[in-house]
Amino acid sequence: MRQKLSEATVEIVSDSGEGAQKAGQTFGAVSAKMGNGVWTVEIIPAEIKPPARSRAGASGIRVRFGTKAITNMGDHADLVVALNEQVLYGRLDQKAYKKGTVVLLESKWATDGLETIRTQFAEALERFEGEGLRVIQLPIEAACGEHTDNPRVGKNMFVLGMLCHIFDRDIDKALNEVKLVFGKKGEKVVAKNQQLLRAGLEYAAKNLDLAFHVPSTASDEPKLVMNGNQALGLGVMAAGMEVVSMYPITPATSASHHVAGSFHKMGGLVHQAEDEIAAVGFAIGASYAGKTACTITSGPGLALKTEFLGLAVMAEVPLVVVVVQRGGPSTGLPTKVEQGDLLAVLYGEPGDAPKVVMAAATIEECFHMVITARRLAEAFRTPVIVLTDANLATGVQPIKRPELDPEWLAPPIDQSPWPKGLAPYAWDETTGLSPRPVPGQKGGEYVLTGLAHTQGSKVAYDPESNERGLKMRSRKLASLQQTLQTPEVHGDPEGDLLVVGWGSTLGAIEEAVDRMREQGHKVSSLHLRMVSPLPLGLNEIFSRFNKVMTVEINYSDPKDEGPYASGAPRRRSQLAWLLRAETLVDIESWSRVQGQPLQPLQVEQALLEVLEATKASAGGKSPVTA
Amino acid sequence: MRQKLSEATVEIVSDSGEGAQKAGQTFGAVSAKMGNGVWTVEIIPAEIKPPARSRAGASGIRVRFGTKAITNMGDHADLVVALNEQVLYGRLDQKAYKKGTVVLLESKWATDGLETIRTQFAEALERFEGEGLRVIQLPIEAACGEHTDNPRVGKNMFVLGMLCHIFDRDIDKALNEVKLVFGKKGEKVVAKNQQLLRAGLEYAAKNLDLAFHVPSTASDEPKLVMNGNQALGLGVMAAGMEVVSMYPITPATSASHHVAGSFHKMGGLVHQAEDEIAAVGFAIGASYAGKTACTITSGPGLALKTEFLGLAVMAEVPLVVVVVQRGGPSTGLPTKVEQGDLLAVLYGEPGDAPKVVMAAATIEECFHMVITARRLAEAFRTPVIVLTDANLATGVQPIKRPELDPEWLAPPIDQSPWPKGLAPYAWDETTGLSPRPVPGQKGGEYVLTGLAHTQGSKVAYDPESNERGLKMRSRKLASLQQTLQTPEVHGDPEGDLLVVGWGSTLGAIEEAVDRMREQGHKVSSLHLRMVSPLPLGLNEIFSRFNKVMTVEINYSDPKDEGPYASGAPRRRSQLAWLLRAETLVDIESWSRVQGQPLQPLQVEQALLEVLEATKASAGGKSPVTA
Amino acid sequence: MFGLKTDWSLEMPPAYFTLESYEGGAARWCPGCGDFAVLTAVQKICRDEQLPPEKVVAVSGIGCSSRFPHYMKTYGFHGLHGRALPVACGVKSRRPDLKIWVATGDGDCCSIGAGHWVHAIRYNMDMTVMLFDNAVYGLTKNQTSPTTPPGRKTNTHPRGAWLPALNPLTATLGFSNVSFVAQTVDWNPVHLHATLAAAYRHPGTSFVRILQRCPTYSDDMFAEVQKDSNRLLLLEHERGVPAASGLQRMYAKRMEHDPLDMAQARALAEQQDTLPIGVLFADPSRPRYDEYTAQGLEMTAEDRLNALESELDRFAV
Amino acid sequence: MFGLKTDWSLEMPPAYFTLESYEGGAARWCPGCGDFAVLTAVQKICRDEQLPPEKVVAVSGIGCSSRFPHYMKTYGFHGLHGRALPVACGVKSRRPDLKIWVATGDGDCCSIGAGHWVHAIRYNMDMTVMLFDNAVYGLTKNQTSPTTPPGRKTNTHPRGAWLPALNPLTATLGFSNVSFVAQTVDWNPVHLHATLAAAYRHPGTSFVRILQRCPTYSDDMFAEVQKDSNRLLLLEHERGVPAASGLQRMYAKRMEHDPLDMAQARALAEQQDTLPIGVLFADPSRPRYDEYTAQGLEMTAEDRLNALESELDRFAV
Ligand SMILES: Cc1ncc(C[n+]2csc(CCOP(=O)(O)OP(=O)(O)O)c2C)c(N)n1
Ligand SMILES: Cc1ncc(C[n+]2csc(CCOP(=O)(O)OP(=O)(O)O)c2C)c(N)n1
Ligand code: SF4
Ligand code: SF4
Ligand SMILES: [Mg+2]
Ligand SMILES: [Mg+2]
Repeated sequence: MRQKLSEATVEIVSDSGEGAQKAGQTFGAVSAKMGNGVWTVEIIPAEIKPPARSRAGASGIRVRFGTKAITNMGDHADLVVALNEQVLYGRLDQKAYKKGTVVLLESKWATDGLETIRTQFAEALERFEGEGLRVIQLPIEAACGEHTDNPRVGKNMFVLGMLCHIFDRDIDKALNEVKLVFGKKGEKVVAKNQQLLRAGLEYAAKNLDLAFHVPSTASDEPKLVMNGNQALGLGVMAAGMEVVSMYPITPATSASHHVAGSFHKMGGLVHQAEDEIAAVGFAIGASYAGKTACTITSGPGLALKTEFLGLAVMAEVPLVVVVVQRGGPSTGLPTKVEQGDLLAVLYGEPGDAPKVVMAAATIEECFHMVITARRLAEAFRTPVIVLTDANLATGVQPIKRPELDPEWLAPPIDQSPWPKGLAPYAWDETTGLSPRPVPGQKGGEYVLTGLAHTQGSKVAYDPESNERGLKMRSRKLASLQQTLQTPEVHGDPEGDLLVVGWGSTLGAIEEAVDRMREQGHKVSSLHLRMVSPLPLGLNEIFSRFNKVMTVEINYSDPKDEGPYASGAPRRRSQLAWLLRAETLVDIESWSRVQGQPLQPLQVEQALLEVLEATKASAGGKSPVTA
Repeated sequence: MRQKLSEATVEIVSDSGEGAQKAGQTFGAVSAKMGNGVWTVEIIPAEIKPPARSRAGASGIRVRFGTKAITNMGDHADLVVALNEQVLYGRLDQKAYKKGTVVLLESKWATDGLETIRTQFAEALERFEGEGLRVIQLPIEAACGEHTDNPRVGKNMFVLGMLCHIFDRDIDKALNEVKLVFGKKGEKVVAKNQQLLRAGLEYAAKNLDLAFHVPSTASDEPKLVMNGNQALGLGVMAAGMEVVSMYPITPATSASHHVAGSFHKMGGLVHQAEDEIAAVGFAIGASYAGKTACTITSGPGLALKTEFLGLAVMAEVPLVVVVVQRGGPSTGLPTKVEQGDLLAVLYGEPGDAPKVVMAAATIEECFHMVITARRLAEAFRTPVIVLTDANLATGVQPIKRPELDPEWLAPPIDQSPWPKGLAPYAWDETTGLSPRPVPGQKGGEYVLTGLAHTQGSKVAYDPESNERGLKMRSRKLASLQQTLQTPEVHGDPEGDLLVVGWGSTLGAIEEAVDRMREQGHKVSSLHLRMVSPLPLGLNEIFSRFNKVMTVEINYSDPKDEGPYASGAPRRRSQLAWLLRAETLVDIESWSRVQGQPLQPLQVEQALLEVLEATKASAGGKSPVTA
Repeated sequence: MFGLKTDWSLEMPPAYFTLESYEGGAARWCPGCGDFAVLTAVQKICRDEQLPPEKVVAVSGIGCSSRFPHYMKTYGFHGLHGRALPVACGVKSRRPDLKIWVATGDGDCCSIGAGHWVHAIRYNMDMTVMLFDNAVYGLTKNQTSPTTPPGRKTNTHPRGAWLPALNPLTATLGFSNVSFVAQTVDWNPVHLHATLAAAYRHPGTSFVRILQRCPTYSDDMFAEVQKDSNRLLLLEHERGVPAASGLQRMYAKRMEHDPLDMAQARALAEQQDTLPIGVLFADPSRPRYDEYTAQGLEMTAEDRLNALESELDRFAV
Repeated sequence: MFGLKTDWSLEMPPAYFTLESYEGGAARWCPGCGDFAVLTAVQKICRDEQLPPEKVVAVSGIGCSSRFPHYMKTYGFHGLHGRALPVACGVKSRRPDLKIWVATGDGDCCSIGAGHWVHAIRYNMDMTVMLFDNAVYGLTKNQTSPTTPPGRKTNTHPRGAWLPALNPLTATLGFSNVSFVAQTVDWNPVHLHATLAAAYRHPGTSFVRILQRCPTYSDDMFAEVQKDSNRLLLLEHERGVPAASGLQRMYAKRMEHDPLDMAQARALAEQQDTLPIGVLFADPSRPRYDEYTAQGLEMTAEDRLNALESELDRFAV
């Protein structure tokens, strides 16, 4: 009898080039098609082609799937297929496994011709046992070799077959998926891979006593499976952008790749500029000329765009800037997740440069937020920043297929004559908003300038004009703020602890909160999508909790550590800092900056600690109902 | 009998090229030599050579001098010499004059050959009268013409002579000063100008009933007269910098000009790079190689340096970055003052990039702060930002002549072998500090990198190293913080209102506070020099006042204005924002962003309003003793 | 005038544009500044070509010369120091109907903007790029520029600039896909006009270096060349600046130079004793990136949505 | 080897450096990457020249090739994408004793770093600049670079790159004060070594374009030239890469080319069918900015304080 599970987390880890990712993606797609919730995340080595069997060279994939929706990569893997033992070291360092995690380990290395390899293998086994892993040695390549001349290339499908058996995947769906994946390469290739998949399935059935069942409910709702960068790319197209102006930078570039692959079919242009400065300048030029444009980048590229962003704010040029965050500062951790650019996008430009800043929390939001951003950029005549991160960029999930709306597309540019006497910045005193002339509009001729200017866009020599312009630009944020909904609290509207988050940590935070609530803790959470302007009503919500804290993936000084004078304020995480200034509430922060998505368990432990400390300082009276 | 004044504010305003600035500078120097306190500030037109008699073309100078030290440009001028009437319009817009200000106005325009000019003159007179100015028409050029063939060129000395009579300046000192100024041009030129000065003096004595006396106390203390950019340049040299790497940008460039004029005599190098990115990169390269280097810039240039600043933080490269602030955002107000770059220097870089940030409050501090900055940069292995602004850059003041200290110079670089086994980032766990190897040191070979790295400067692939590096870099700020003195309160240590300021507003704020204290208000002020890390003890100080507010020259949403939802937090000035997050005190802010230095009177009025409001909200009980 | 359309033509188009149609605010350069002449020349070409003012965009960076757009009564973009070219390319990318004039200084283009210069030349989008080369930083008051001759005293090099001056002509001629390079002087309005007109009519990026006098900071910079017409070499060609009557009389040194001859263009560009004026290089056949960037403009919303639906299909499960 | 110092010399200096003296961590490029050969060549030259490792600084930007410093056991600076040259100039400015090797990619140098490229060539400070030209962005996984030939499919141009490729040789030869330009290939270690050695010994900025294979993303990029030695033209000259024994046998097409001949160098640089390898241009007499920037190094603290006192005097009242 198969053991029933509500969810499972599986990894395939190998040297790069062994096809682990393709196998895992296919496994994820099959699960999604079966109606399971799924979250897939790739394990990417730091180098392009790390040497074989190197510790830092782990390449692979994690698939977490379950009966209900899955929103994050989870804690520890339940089962791992490893094509050599060395690649597991890095995963152990990253605490990817726990006691009892099953490791299906390629056994050929035990009898390798090289003694060093045999020794390495033996040592690794010892280490894994010490860690409490349940290692099952399997001659995967040999078994696969019985069905193909080239088992190195084919074993990923063999492994996929094994997993399909172990987790009771729908075999027809799996075979069909293989067809989709290899279809372009011809029937023979498809047939071969399907054969290997079947072989793996049979091999597992015969040799392993691992058999689980993760129930799913098939639904008719049309779904798409994609990662956040793909969603972003599609969102760019759905928003009716005409120009994506970019310079390659990890982890943002793949979003542009996705666009580059099909944008021409929508008449769009991907411009790879000579650098990030030119990329944003080009986008601003296109936008000035009435064409909707965005630029997509990551930390170091954002830094280079600083000056042009100031111009866009000053001259009120609509512009969408997507920042797919990675580890910083400087080159930092180019392929790894961090939420370290919040304050930089808010305050990076010299002078007062208010702009709209939003942060996507899910893969689905990566799609929809670009559409909103484009509209806000035009309505408020301002740059709008959309923050995502490497976790969203590479995480894969089934999402509801959006119903495309022609309204999402930018309307064609207005080329009718400009109303006589109307200034190019005819600011509405109350809202700061103004209509925008576009080249080609007769009578609208004006010169955009980054100098302080009058509403006629003339260089301002008088002291008042400068202040007036600053006021009008600031007022736009206040106007937008009026229209924002107060975010909803996840959990009870009051309690002991409120966790505030933003961006890709949504899934991990809510999962942790849910678990704690099940244990009786009075914890709730709140997730911000709009960071500038902040929505109204936060103070009111915060006042209903004993303690408010943020959970973020950016640096904060650890509590109770280090040489700090008593009373010296620790450096907090970025959202915490922002909310402190805004609400004057003593907002705590907990963060990890290890280049990895947060795990629900980590978050849970952190929240528990804060709860304990709050209770202790509240004089022992426990506000937690058991 | 001469009327005795404790201080006076005089302006000379003209078309550019008429020598007003030279006359005013000489007047200021003479006053300084007599032992008066002096503050001189130039009136600079927006264009290089604006057309003659244009409203936006005012070129000239203001000299405020008094019995005691003068720390700012003051409020309204008492007396103005204007060489045409048009240039006064801009000054009126800038509220430079008050009812009763005496205007000595060149009268030749009244009878100009062109009717338009005659009409303009008449209209102006009417306007000036309407404003309550006391206009005295004088045929200055004609009177001067009696002593020279070229009165256009000579009349500035004639005007100087007039002012020397009116304000009872030491004539020998004045003649001597003329000699110093024109000495290079030969004896004849000196004699001619001295003659004109005498002529002006006699002319005023004969034709004007204006005669004042501003007592002074001559002192033996050696003094220097200079502006903030000159002080900065001298500070760079006194700090033992070897490299100033820059790209021209107003209002920072003139500091580099001053250095360029004499740096070679100290063996130093001014490198004008191809852009600001290269400028900072060059400085970082020099610093990496053990040579002390700084870069000097303003807002737009700072924006371009963002990425390299992140690298300097990440790789712990000592570097001094001077930012002479101007109006922003974007190109903004290139020649005008603003304090708008505080948050940008604190948070501009993507990722967590803690660094030291200081702000000079006086011209003297422009000199000394560079020396401190260089030492901190090296001791803490970090970039140090020194903020000044256009007000300090162009304000001229007598300062105490510094006694040069060989200790200020950077020591020669260490080229002795690097201790065996010592890592290039051998962080002290408590302080985050580490010794730094310099190329040429045998055994110290390491590769500096902007990637997350281990203490061996090896690219870090493990999750902990990244967090460790972040922690060590953050810890350095905490370590520095321990050593900072709590700033002193100006005025009583407790009261109704505490005004917090930073940078060039010191003089205006303290003058306003002093005036109010004389009137019995319980107002004090506190001025921050160190902004990152902030000194300890602020909460304690703040708690002793009913209300704390900042006064700044950067944008804040005006109170009680605009379409803001109740409870919607207004956007505050930048220091207020920082202090709110840090102290959780509800810090108010008042600001003006008109490209002009604050006037004590403005500040006084703003403080009074806040006092009133605080009293009102405190229920009518007046905390002010009359 | 100059053999082009003239004011007194009897066949007036329905909405005839006069010089005033292009004249913006009163130009605020110093008296005697060479920039005035360039402004006038461009306004005349707009008039000659009868360009609707709303279809003209003047793009610039920051500098004295970059104030140019403010003095045109057309659309304009006065952007960031060094960044005129990326903005101009962005404007042009999806608006083939707009006519682009780029005003950039020797600091703006050859120092801080040098990277964009290399690439904009390579993009070869249809626009006219005017390098206002006064061999000094004007707006920031007399610092060394890349084209400042060594020895010349400036505020950043009070003992004299040290580096050899950058030659914008040889550099541009070395950039791949360069399609038009010319040189002219601000003090000869006939040649200035003829050169800019040739540049305007050239399809692709026309790069024109204008020797521009800055009486305020480099009064004597071009005094010699200006005085001694033998220091200039007039390049003539039917596909360049054609042999116009007035010009031939002005210059003793003349030369027939085929703008397609790159080797000779490079050799001419190197000359310092006699400065060539006219078109050094012009090849209208070079690929133009604006033809690529404008692809797909004709697509309807329906086309686009349909294409997007099939994109979504690729991700369907 | 190659007529330079050799390992088996009997006159060993007191501290003799071996190849290992320069070998840093195991290089982590892809198998078959051309970067390995360059690394080896540089290490050999360091050994041949017996450079104390602590006096060598390898400076780079960001890219696969920019990992170079990590694999040298010398000082190194692995900086920002595109910014190797300003950093290298800063290092050299006040440290004439340090030997600088700059590693930069075709994206690093010719795209984002193009502005610095123009100016570093003009500064002509003594350093060796190695352009690792694999005609692709390696580290970010296969995007178009300025030197990508049109038509080639990349991740940013899946339908094929569109723009003409930038020619780094013609560009560099157009920059004023250029003093050394050479081209070589990663797959001929003899020529690579000889060219880099000539570059190293040249006083001033030596710019060497290395055709570098990237088996991962542009496997076939140089396959043809590599296969057909007739696609290469061996430039020989006593002041360039001298006619070394092994080389002459390898290439049928050879040519004596005087590196002082700029016109011929430019013509050679334009050639696409036969790619010239060797030294295209070398003029050791060009002014070097590092000689200017190092002025005053000898001054004592006393000198400096005295000078400063007289500066202060100028402001005294
Ligand atoms: C990022 C940035 N750096 C520096 C400046 C200051 N700046 C303005 S114009 C200019 C140079 C002007 O010289 P050029 O381009 O030759 O134009 P010109 O004034 O001579 O016409 C500089 C350095 C700036 N505005 N922005
Ligand atoms: C400011 C910035 N922009 C973009 C990147 C991303 N990036 C890293 S290397 C690289 C290009 C690498 O190509 P190339 O210079 O040719 O070197 P190669 O990897 O081919 O050796 C890019 C775009 C970055 N690190 N920093
Ligand atoms: S400073 Fe020179 S370039 Fe600038 S406007 Fe004046 S004359 Fe013209
Ligand atoms: S991707 Fe190409 S250039 Fe980069 S290391 Fe691999 S083979 Fe070398
Ligand atoms: Mg110039
Ligand atoms: Mg490359």
